[in-house]
Amino acid sequence: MKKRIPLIIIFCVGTLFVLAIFLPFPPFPAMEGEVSVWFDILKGFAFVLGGGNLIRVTADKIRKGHPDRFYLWVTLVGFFGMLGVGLLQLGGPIASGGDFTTEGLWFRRIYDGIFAPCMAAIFSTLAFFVSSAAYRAFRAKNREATVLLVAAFVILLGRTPLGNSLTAWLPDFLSFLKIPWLFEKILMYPNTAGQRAILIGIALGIISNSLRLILGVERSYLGGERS
Amino acid sequence: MTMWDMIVLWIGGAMTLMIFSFLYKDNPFYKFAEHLFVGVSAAFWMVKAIQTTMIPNMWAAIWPKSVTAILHAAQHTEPNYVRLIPLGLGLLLLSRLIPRIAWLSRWAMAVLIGFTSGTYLVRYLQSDFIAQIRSTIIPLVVVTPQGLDVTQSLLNCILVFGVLCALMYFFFSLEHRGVVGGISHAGIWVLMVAFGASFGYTVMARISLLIGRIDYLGQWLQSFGNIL
Amino acid sequence: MSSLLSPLILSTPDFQYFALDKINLFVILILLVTAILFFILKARQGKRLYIRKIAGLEAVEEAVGRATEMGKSVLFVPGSRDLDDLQTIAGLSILGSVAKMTAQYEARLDVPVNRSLVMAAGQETVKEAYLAVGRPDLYKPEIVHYITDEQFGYVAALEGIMVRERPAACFYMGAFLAESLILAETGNSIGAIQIAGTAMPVQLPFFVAACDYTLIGEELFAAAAYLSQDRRMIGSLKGQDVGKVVAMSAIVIGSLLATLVALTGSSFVDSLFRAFIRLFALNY
Amino acid sequence: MNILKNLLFQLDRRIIYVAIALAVTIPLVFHFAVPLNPSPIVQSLFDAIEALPPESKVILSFDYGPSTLPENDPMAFAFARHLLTRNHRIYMMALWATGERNLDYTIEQVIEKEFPGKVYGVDYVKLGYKAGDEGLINTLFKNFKGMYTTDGHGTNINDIPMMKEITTLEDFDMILNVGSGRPGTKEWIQYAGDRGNIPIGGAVTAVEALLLYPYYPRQLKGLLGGLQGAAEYETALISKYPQFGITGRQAQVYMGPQAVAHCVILLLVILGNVSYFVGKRRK
Repeated sequence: MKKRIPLIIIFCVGTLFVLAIFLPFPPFPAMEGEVSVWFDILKGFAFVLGGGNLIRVTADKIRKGHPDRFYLWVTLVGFFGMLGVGLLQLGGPIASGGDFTTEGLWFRRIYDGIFAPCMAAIFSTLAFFVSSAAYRAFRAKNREATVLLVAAFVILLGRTPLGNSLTAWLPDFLSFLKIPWLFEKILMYPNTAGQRAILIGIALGIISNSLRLILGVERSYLGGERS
Repeated sequence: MTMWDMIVLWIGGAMTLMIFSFLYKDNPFYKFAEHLFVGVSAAFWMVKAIQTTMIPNMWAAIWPKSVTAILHAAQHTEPNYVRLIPLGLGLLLLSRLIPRIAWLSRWAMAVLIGFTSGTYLVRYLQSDFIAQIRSTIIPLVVVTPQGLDVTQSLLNCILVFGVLCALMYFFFSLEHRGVVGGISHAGIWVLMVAFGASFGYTVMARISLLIGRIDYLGQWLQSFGNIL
Repeated sequence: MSSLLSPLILSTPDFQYFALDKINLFVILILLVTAILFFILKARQGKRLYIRKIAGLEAVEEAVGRATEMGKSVLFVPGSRDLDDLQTIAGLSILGSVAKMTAQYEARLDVPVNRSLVMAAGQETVKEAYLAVGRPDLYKPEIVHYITDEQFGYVAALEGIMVRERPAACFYMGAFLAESLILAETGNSIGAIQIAGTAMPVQLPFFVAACDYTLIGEELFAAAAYLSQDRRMIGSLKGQDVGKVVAMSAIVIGSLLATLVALTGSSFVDSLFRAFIRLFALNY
Repeated sequence: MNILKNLLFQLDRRIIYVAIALAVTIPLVFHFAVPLNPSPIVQSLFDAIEALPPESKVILSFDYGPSTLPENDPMAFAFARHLLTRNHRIYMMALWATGERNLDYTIEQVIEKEFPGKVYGVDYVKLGYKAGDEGLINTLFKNFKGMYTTDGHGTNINDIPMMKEITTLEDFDMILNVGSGRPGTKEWIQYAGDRGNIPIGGAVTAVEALLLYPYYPRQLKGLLGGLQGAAEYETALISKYPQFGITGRQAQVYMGPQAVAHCVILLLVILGNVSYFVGKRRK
């Protein structure tokens, strides 16, 4: 009972949304948009669970005398501080659409001073990681790795002024060896071929996985393969 | 620049440096920035969810008259009782907080998973399966008014056979030996070109991010100069 | 009443019960669904179907074993998107299999997540996995814990967990965005065995470059079937292969027809080609 | 000798990080700009704008958000400079809510600073953001003032001199889109360019550009792809109008660090392979 009802729900809802696309009369065409809104509302409810979990796990660690107690307090202060500032709307109201860009809002100041710089800084560390990964991964260890290396090398070279001038002297009948030409063609042909095969594979994987979920063949998220 | 802009810039610059310090190794500064960021950002998205979804899309839809003070547009809307469904599902989800009836939350979860599977099935069938097959159907030989275009024909062949070989790599129920093995091996090569190319291509976007940050730190340093 | 249900009553003469312009989509859908269903049913009758080895999945148990020996934890990241992405659900299914292994080996499992709904579903998954192998005593709800919805806040916390807890095995299974390389490089720096899987084409090269094993696209969705060794699930994989045959034949036939059109210019072949291509028309 | 050995075999990742940081910072500090010769796809857009008769009506749409500023801002700046120098009228709008900030920034940084003689409402107007994505283009195509009843500051649209002759999208001589995704250049082509035969020019991030090549040259007059495209456009602009030689090099200045960083990464890849093969031979 506890496991059967969810399976019936998945079957009905899943089938409904597969068929909806073939049914051109109301309410079907508008259904997906409406249920997406429901999904967002459910995410809102789920914040109670997630936020509660964050507070509980952090507080538990503090209580048990975790060596990082100080930092765990920082998390709690940051959390309740931002929550308070946002809900009490210090410095002025946050517009109903969620626009908080009005000057003087505390919510905006914390966003500009802490949230946005941290986010951008972590995102930009990718420039470092992309270099160290290139150093380690692009080595001609075997034939496959060599193919990877050559493709990456040509594309990297094609993005520098150096790449263009390096092969500019080649005569016309060898123009297919010029870096800009290779750059464009590698991106447009073998690269596209690889991406397309991956996309077709993904589509089949998703179709089959969805079907397994709708039919209740796969149900580990509800616990166990068999009920 | 107002005093507040200045303070915000200073804190932001300091946070940026604290985050970057992780690249050397883990340290108290990074730990501080990380923990603060986690707390602040979790609350940020919660407040956003309340403001952009819970109030306008649920509360105002069901009881528009009760929120006219903050949502003027709600004055003229009729109640949309369909939104009682997500409210109900949300309450089911919260049953997790009461262990005795926690299993009820699976009903809400089942609706979500059913919705995701159903919509994904048809969406990917259209946009990735059918559309990608369609774009791969091209002539292997290209004839122009000047005659046979050898280069273009070759490139088209690479595209078509590339897709076929790489697809062979994904076959699950055939042993990758003999002819199948050879084709799927060629498929791996195609995938490797694709991976190498898109890795190399993305580098520029990643470096741009760092340029943006270093520019920001430059402004931060300049603000010190302005003070002195 | 609501805008959603009010237009139910319709009396226009050109009322359509079925979107005829999507008939080709319907035909292909039926074809694929039948193929997958056929093999699921066949497998249920007890026929054992062959499935090739997937290196990344062979290594999962080894990685969990190594973590146990070293007395270190296993880190599992189910992607950075919510339950409305099928990759997340696929990631959670893999989590089910991994959790069974950690329960059997008595290894420590850590699953930080960035969505509350994923947390709820993940807790359910891990709990049932520990129950299924008879070790409910080892299950703690804190195994799956929420960090923050913010993508890079989550990444910052994961980096912290990695360098401080030093897990011996890291699994990244689900939908990943730019964080893929940050995670994989940090994991690499602590010397963990890393197994990744995603259907985000843009992120695949980074996982391939920095992880020990990577499940590419479709393999992510096959992983749960492979790890669970459930016959019906494996049957569905064989059904997917039929889909690949359909795709490959369509490309071959279509391209040959297109080539014939280019070479001969015959109007008969041309009309044949046009008819064929209509099968793959998109009518959104 | 030891240093060399360390460099070859145990290159610490932190050395790589320092190298990248320097490769970006030093060119930025010294304003090391890389002039690039315009590729045909960039030059043809430049020429198309050159060919418009003076006082042509051009839409400049800001369809990008904060995450792609370094790539997109220089494109918008270059377009604004070019259009105003040629005495065209600019109609600035945004399909992205986050685009409005970038629109204001362009007015503030380029128009007000470099073209103090240009008059709001006569030479340029801020129409601002309207919701609706590609649907908005669709509506504008039939009835422009139905959507934009006021400008971005709330002034009645009929009180703005340069709006007098506008009724539909077809009244414009060109549409320029600075974008980083959907809705963007592709939507402008599909919903406006193809339908009304209005020339479209695109300026998009590098990732997006890849998807737009097939539309050139039939549906798209030209395309600026990523920083590189922007830098090439600046070269074209500066060589025709040398007065922008100092102010008009945003993308070129950003291309300096890009070029150096790319070279450093290429060197690292070579170094990695050398150390791999030397190490293998030793074994």
